[in-house]
Amino acid sequence: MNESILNVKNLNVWYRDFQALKDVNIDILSNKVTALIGPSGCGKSTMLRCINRMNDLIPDAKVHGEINFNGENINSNQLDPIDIRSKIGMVFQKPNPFPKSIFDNVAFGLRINGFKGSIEDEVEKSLKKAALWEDVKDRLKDGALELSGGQQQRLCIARTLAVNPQVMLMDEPASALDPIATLAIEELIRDLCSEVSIVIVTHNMQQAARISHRTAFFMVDQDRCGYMVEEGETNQIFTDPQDERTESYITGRFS
Amino acid sequence: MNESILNVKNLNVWYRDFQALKDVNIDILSNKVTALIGPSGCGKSTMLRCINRMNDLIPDAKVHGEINFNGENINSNQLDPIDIRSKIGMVFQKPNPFPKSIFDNVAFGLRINGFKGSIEDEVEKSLKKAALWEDVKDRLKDGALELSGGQQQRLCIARTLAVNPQVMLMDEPASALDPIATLAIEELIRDLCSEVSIVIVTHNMQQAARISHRTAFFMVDQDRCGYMVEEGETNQIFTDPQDERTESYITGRFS
Amino acid sequence: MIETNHTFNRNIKRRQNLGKLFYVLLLLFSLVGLIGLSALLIQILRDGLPYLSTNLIFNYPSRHIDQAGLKSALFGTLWILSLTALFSLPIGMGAAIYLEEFAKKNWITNFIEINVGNLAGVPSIVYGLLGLTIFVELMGLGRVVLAGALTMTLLILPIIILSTRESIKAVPNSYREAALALGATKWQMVKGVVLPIAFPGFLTGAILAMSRAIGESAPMIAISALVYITFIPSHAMDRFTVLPIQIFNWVSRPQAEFTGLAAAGIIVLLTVLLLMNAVAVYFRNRYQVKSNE
Amino acid sequence: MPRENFDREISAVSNDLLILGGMVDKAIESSMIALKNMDNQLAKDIIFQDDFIDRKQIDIEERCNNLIATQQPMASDLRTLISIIHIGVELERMGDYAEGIAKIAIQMGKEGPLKPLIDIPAMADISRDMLSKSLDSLVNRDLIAARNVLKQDDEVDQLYQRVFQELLGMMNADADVIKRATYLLWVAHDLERVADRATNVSERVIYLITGKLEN
Amino acid sequence: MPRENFDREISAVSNDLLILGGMVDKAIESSMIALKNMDNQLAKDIIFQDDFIDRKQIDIEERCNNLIATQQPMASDLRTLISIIHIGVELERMGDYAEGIAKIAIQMGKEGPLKPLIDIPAMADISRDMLSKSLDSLVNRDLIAARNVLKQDDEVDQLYQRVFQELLGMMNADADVIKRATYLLWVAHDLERVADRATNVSERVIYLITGKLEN
Amino acid sequence: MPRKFFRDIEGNIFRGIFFACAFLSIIVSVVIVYSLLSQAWGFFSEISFVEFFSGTRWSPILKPRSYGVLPLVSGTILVSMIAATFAVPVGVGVAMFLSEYASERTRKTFRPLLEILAGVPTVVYGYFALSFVTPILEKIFPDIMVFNALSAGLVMGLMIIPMISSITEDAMISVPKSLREAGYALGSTKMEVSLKIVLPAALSGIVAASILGISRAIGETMLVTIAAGATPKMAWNPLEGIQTMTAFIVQLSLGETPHGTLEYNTIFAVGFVLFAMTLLMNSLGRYVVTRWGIKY
Ligand SMILES: Nc1ncnc2c1ncn2[C@@H]1O[C@H](COP(=O)(O)OP(=O)(O)OP(=O)(O)O)[C@@H](O)[C@H]1O
Ligand SMILES: Nc1ncnc2c1ncn2[C@@H]1O[C@H](COP(=O)(O)OP(=O)(O)OP(=O)(O)O)[C@@H](O)[C@H]1O
Ligand SMILES: [Mg+2]
Ligand SMILES: [Mg+2]
Ligand SMILES: O=P([O-])([O-])[O-]
Repeated sequence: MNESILNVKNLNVWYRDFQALKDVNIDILSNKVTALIGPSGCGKSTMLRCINRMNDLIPDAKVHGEINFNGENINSNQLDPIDIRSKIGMVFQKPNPFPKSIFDNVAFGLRINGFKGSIEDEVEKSLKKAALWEDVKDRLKDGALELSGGQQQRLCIARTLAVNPQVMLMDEPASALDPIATLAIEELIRDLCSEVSIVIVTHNMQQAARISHRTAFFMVDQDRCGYMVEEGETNQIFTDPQDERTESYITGRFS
Repeated sequence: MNESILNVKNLNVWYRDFQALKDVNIDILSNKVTALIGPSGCGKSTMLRCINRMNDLIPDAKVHGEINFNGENINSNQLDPIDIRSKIGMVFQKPNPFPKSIFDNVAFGLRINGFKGSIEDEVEKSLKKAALWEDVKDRLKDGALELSGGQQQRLCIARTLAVNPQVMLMDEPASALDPIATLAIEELIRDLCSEVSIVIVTHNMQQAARISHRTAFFMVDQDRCGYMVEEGETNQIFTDPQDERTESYITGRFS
Repeated sequence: MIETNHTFNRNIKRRQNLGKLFYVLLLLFSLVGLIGLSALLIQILRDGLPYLSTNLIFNYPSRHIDQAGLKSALFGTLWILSLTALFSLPIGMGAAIYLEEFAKKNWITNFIEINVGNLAGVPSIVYGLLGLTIFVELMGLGRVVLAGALTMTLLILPIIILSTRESIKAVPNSYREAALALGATKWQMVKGVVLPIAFPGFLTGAILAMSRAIGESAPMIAISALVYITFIPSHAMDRFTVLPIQIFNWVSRPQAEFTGLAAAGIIVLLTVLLLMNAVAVYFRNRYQVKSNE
Repeated sequence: MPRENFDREISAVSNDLLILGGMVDKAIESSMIALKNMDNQLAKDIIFQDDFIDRKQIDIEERCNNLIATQQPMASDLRTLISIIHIGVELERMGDYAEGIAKIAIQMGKEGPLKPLIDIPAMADISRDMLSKSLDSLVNRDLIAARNVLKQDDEVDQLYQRVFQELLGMMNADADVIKRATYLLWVAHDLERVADRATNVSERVIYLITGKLEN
Repeated sequence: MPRENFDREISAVSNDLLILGGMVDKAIESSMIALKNMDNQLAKDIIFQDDFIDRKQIDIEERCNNLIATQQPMASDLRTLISIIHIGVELERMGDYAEGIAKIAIQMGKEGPLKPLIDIPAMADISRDMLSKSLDSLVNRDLIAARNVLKQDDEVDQLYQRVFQELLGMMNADADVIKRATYLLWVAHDLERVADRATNVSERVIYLITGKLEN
Repeated sequence: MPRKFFRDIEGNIFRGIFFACAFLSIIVSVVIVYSLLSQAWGFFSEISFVEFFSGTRWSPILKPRSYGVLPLVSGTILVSMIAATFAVPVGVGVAMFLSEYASERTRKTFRPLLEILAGVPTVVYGYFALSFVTPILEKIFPDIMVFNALSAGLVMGLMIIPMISSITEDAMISVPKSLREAGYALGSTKMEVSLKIVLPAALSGIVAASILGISRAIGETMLVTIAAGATPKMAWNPLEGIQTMTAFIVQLSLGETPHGTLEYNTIFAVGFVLFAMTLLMNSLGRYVVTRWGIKY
């Protein structure tokens, strides 16, 4: 079970002259939830966006190092980012369904990726996986923006699942939701990891503690450059971290 | 010590036909921190905005019931809302310093309230109370927007303190801040309650638990109308609530 | 585990190439505007530069090409401009403040708002007809500077109201709430917080509205008709002409030389306009308040 | 239903606590048989098994700690976890007493039995009954059942007094039996402690249900 | 410095734990004096005081529960609080043993002393030493000191064996002393338990420092 | 409390003044309608509605007189349609280029340039049409007239491109970045994001921009007066000269027609039709924005 699906080696990221991430080495295990935690600006989002080449969209960003995925280096120029992104999906902080119908939201990814087969069936399957089917099955043609925040976020998850990614990246996916919707999303994430490997960024340490199998803690040095302090089993990190900095961060004594 | 500064009796609030709050009865103790918690839309903000008559600004809002403050009913038409608001200050969710200098931000309230005395001294005093003086004493003339989020929120608190309110209402004052700034604000709130009575709305139950002396739990009924379920010592509410609904909310089993 | 009934035909190469084609198309479209603008400027400069002289600026209109100038039009424009600014800015600002800050949400406010929107879309020539009926005839002012300025005021008032409202709207509501929560009255709030923040935006809006006023000719034609004015208006009740009318006059002449003169006049007009726009851009960049958004 | 995962883990660890209870109960039962039958092998077995009990308790406590650290439990969830930790400790100690009895059984084996055991097995029965009832009251969140266990402790105390007097009398009458009588005294004492621990378990159950700590 | 308030509360409750330790220590000391001097009044006092110990323990545990519920402690904070709860329980039980000794002192008062007490006060001294050392190791987060306490427990066990043999011998020699000797046996047993509890405290301290539960 | 008294007085005075300012706009509207109708009244008391709205010949000054407004309306529509056909696709394309493809810097320089285009006085466009575009068109269509609808329409299109592109660009920019990211994260190419996510989301803005652009074209005066001619006719041939409503009003204003005559009053009748048409278009545009606009 413990084989890794992503293997990050000596990842360094710059925005123009500013180094945002330094020498990150981490293995992302398959079918596990990996949480990235750390203070604001430590490069969690940057790390996530490297993994599916979303950083290509930022002209100033420069990424060095290897991210191996299925034995290929994501950062090599041989690979097409469009291809990578359809295999490594992403869910964002604020629910961002397209202003289309619920159905079209999920179908979008299928269509652009040239899905062969019954789009209806596939949409239904994805919505079921995202635990949204029961809520929306009678109103697939309604606008997605009419859903509640929590439902919207589940729709975004369904939309990502439809493309059948192997990895799902989530950048603070519940921070815009109320506590109840948050808990529902957390349960969903736990359930989904039989389907996909999940990497989640969260500011909420308790959330990381609740839902993840493994946790990586990031910090910034005096130059505001982010680096990874420690990574391990979530239980270990939250009950007996090896590094003092982790300890002081998770006990709220970081300054 | 346990005398109450605000006494709310049978408060009912409507927005047009929609009843947002029903029969709220609560005593706010002086020099204590009272936290209002509850699911989204249960009327916490509404409650807060009743207390300093900010609801006057919403044309559709209708407020019934008594809110006694220093023996007078805030809702009676004899009292001037302008006057009430300078005695019952408010701090908002997102830090909102005026785009003026740090000094002018704090001086604003003094000036409009016709403060007689040394404005410089008063500004300094307020900044000290808000634990911001050391950060800004050398750059009082700089723009307030150059401060960090946490500093901005402390500036907003200083600005409110300058008017010398007896009660300070805070609507999710830390939800826009990062965890570290949040902890700093929390400490500040605890320290301030020797000066003012504080009512704070928060979505974060742990935050309520950490900083408040008393906690009131609100819920919505099937008509989406908010009401207060229970109110009491914070320790009691979070370790042994009397009401089942409180229990299921704080243990995250609310659905 | 991972179902394999997913069959995708991603065809990435083809989609990427299509994208490149699309990009080229958009680039071409964007150049149309630029090409049009440069063609316009080049044409005018080519035609007009030879006729640009001090005569042009310091002489009155004349049938003789070498003596013709636009002194009266230039000063007429200045007269109209100053009077229009004097009338329209305070009124426009006041109306905008009322609508944004004081108006209660009721039918009359609603009506005023819709109305202002519509007025902004009314063709300028219709304002000319209005000025003609009301100021020139009904009020008996005659075809004078004052009538022109009042007409122009009505024409740009909706524009000023709309742009001022935009700049007031751009002031985040949180500032208002903060001020009120400190015990400020509504007027204290408007004066102390909203207006200072909105002012730069208001200023740019005002300048852009005034540049519109410079270029408008149709209503002025309706008001003042096309006449030879060989004097500078000395008071508000003098007759007048303005730059665009003078240019129109020259354009309408059959002789090619007058066309050149028109181009030179256009150069003068555009120069004034560009200057005003530059000032507006300066204000926009200099005083744009960074809010927290 | 939210917090499924958490609920699942709480019930898993509760379950393990009951398994631990079963192990301890078995150990006490066996210790009595070993004592009665002078069964050296069985006694050694009990001593060997105690290690599993210890490890199970540590496992339970660690899992509760993890849940507390990672799941932010509040109110009854927190009381449940804290109670499980405490009850685990009590059970583990009961296991220690069973081990102690087994050790005595081995020692006594060399000396031969003193007299047919009557009151001591009765004590053991009641203690085991208390143990199982207290655990039942935990499972059922049954306040009345938990309070009843407290009353049973008095019975055990009375039996203990009787055994104590009787053995003292025997020692007085016959100096030869002093050593063996003393062994039995320890056994009785240990059983009294077991009952006491079962009482503690019940007290924790009461706390869990009412939220009030009593003593 | 963030979390001042929380830190303040943790150190307040730690302090109260030390106070509780002091109270228990005092109770053990007094129980020995009562025993030695057959001081009925002092013994009654100890029994009366035990109520305060119980209440203090409940207070400490409740405060820790509140802090866990309301402050989301993690890692070492959480271990500290859980350890404080556990140590509080251990201390309270030690208090119970002191109370038990006081009760025996009252009973023995009617019978007169058996012989000058030597080994038993020695046991008491070592146990108290273990108690204070384990609490010191808690305060100083001193792993070595905590481990040393574990070794002292063996000394107590040896003394206990000696007392046991000696008293058994006396009972064998003179049937009249059986009752009084048995009382002293209980006292020795209780002190052994106290030492055992002190060991438990040290184990908790070790857990607190290392994050590992041992048994 | 005297302080409260004074502070309230000050507030109330300003409030009253500001209200008067706002109310002025209603007066202006009333006055517009009044000034148009009062004089058009004189016109319609002599010429029937039916003749005015169904007649196909417009000759109010030269005999034989005829008062069918349709030629003016058709001229107006012809020019506006030419402008829209040219400006809408180009404007939307420009907007998409700026909002989706251009760098921040390009956008920052491009937009003011386009705004200059929007701020150029209309006489200048008239001049440009007449002296630059028409000669070029002559080379392509040798039989084109000097004053023609095509040249005016194209330049009019050029004139409203900035208006269309900037409203469209605003609509596109206000499509949240998060939607684009969502698209990319699903494996879309840039074109797919632009066409399938941004364009539909900004559709209401595009429709509104087009309607408002056309409305502007209908009301535009000097350009058509200078470049499109003064020959009212029901022809749909863009190579011929036509006359628009606005151009007619100018033509008559410039003449020496005495006040109060029927000829003079025609400009108010035509003005009223013009007013009604633009009012309709503007209301439609606003309706589209409020009714179909997507709130994020
Ligand atoms: N596009 C960008 N250009 C320049 N700097 C950037 C850019 N994006 C991020 N940064 C900088 O890189 C650093 C890491 O940013 P990142 O967004 O990855 O942090 P984060 O850990 O996700 O923080 P947060 O918790 O606030 O989301 C920050 O200092 C940030 O200012
Ligand atoms: N101005 C308003 N007009 C109409 N309804 C309103 C208005 N403000 C709030 N409401 C409604 O009143 C109810 C209570 O709103 P309120 O903002 O007080 O909730 P809240 O508890 O503060 O929620 P949250 O935690 O999301 O801030 C909600 O159903 C909301 O939709
Ligand atoms: Mg981030
Ligand atoms: Mg709220
Ligand atoms: O440790 P005890 O079981 O004797 O309390």
